Amino acid sequence: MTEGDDLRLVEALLFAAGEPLDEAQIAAHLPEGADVAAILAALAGHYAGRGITLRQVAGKWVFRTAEDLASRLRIEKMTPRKLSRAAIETLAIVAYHQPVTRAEVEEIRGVAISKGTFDILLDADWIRPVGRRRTPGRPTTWGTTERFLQEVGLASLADLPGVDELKAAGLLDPRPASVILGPGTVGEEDDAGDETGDEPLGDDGPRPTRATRAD
Amino acid sequence: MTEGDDLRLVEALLFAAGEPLDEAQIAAHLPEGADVAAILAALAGHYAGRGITLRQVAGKWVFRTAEDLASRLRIEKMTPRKLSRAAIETLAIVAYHQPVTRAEVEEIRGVAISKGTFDILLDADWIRPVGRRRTPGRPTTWGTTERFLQEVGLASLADLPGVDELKAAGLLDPRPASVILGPGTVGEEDDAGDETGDEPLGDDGPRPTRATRAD
Amino acid sequence: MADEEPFEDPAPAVDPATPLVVALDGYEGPIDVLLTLARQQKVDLAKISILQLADQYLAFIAAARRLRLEIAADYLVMAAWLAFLKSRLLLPEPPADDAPSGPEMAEALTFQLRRLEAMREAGTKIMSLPRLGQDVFERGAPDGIEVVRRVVYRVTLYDVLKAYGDQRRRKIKAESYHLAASTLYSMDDALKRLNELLGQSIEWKTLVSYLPPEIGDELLRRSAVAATFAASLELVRSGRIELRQSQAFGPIYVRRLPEDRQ
Repeated sequence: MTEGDDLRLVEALLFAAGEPLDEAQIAAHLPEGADVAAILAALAGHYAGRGITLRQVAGKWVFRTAEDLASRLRIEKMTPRKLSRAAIETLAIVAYHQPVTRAEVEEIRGVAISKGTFDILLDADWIRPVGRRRTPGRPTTWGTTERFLQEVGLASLADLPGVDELKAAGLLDPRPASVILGPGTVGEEDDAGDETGDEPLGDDGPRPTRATRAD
Repeated sequence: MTEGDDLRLVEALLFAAGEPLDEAQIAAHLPEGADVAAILAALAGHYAGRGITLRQVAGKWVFRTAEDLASRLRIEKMTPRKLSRAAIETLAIVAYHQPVTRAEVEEIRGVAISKGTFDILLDADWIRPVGRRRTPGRPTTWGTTERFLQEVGLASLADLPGVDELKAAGLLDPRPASVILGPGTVGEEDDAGDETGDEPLGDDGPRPTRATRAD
Repeated sequence: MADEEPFEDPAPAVDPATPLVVALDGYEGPIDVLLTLARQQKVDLAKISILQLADQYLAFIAAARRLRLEIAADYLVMAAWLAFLKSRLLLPEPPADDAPSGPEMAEALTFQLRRLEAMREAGTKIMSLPRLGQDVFERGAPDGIEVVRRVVYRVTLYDVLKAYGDQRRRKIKAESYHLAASTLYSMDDALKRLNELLGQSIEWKTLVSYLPPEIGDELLRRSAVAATFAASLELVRSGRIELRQSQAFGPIYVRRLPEDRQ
């Protein structure tokens, strides 16, 4: 088997699978010792600038149509999923602050979250419970799903728009502002994680890579 | 819009389409006067010899994975299954009494062995014919295979626990072995082969070491 | 596409010229109101005048109250907090050890506003990412990967040993289990003996005298007494004999009924 054959196989595999495949799944079809990363890189290179591109979403590989063709591909006008302002804000807070509790989301928004808001995001399979905070009451913590990354086409949470800047600005901290800025707290209680750490939910699959966590 | 863009669009269109598209459907996405046939030909040429090919099916165009890769796109999933009691008992009797004829196994079990039971053990490559009994009808005698030893994690048949050990482990009736198996069975009547001796099958390799014989 | 997302509808506009236009309905809580008011200052949120903001908010709430609008509690809590903050900022007094100073409170509020603003912008950015099924498309009709399921049988040494043991045990039971012969004196024996002996006499005799004489074993003897007594009752029931006992635990006498009374 030549290397070209392996490339063809990976191409066919990703094409036939339809859904994103991780490197282990791809490697399972290749001869022992095949350089999966190199093959994927070569394949991605081959499709660069074409109508189809090989992309990494949520850590997995998948073929997608090129973004710039969006307007010409749209056949009938799609009705985009209408999210309320509250839902979008909540989604953003969960995405950037995960793992985050519901109370922390409310703290950031400064208003109670209506039940429907969380339900919509859960229903869309964009957020999911990821564990429990090790604090009194052991509140559930929330994070985004693989589905979310797939739908917005992000390779990982680290690719959320502007995440690095926000983190550098210290704006990714879900604790109450008074606690964060209160006397003697700034930069001192950063390692409160011992008491307020999170425990993952049972075997809920691998947790998404945390983009940021500032506690 | 360049011709290359049209090619990319057709590529993305055929990729995302849920069914084969005819040239009219494709043309509907292209600027007036675009040479659909030429674009399709160029695209087909581009995919020639790759893992994906552009093909014409019943006059419509569709991407398909290359046919020669079909067998490698298959995923084999192993479903482990436990043996039936009849099969395990048969296997155990063959292991302990080998070389043993099918009639003898039935005699020991006190019940006829279905063909399926033997076939499963043969298919799993756990038992094999090892010779023929020098009795009327010259019935085939059976023994266990290397594969069987690997499956149960034994280095050799000699490592198969003896009757005494089974008794100690509570796997046999607590009465003395002599009562269970009749006097002088364990390791004593091994050489009764003078009258009912076995002849090995052709060049079927060395006969397995007998661990115990209790008949 | 961003322009299709409803979140792009801005929060209710507060006209800088007439800042007291009250419309609480569209706001997502007091912080949202504050953020909207802060935007009017048209400076970086980090440099916002908290004092000015507090005034604007308090005026906003006061106007709402004048109009007898129903105001949710959290808006009022915020108003109270801002009034307190304002007093702290205007009349600096040494705070108690654990109480935050006015500037610290102001900083906390600024942080909260900046954080919410950041999240709001992040939400906008997320929603304007090319979306799967709207802007970017997945494979429409994947050929699919054939999944071949193969049954593999597994067996462990324990399975084999246990099966062998079970099998042997069953066979042993089938071959050798039989009821041990009873060594006790049975009622059948007693019936037979009584019938034979009573046939010869119609005199009253003790029941004990009908016991078999050769019994030495205590257990056997007791079984003979019980069986003979039971047999005597059976014979009374069938009208063959009669029994007599004059006192409790006294000897039991037995005799055959005369033929005419049977």
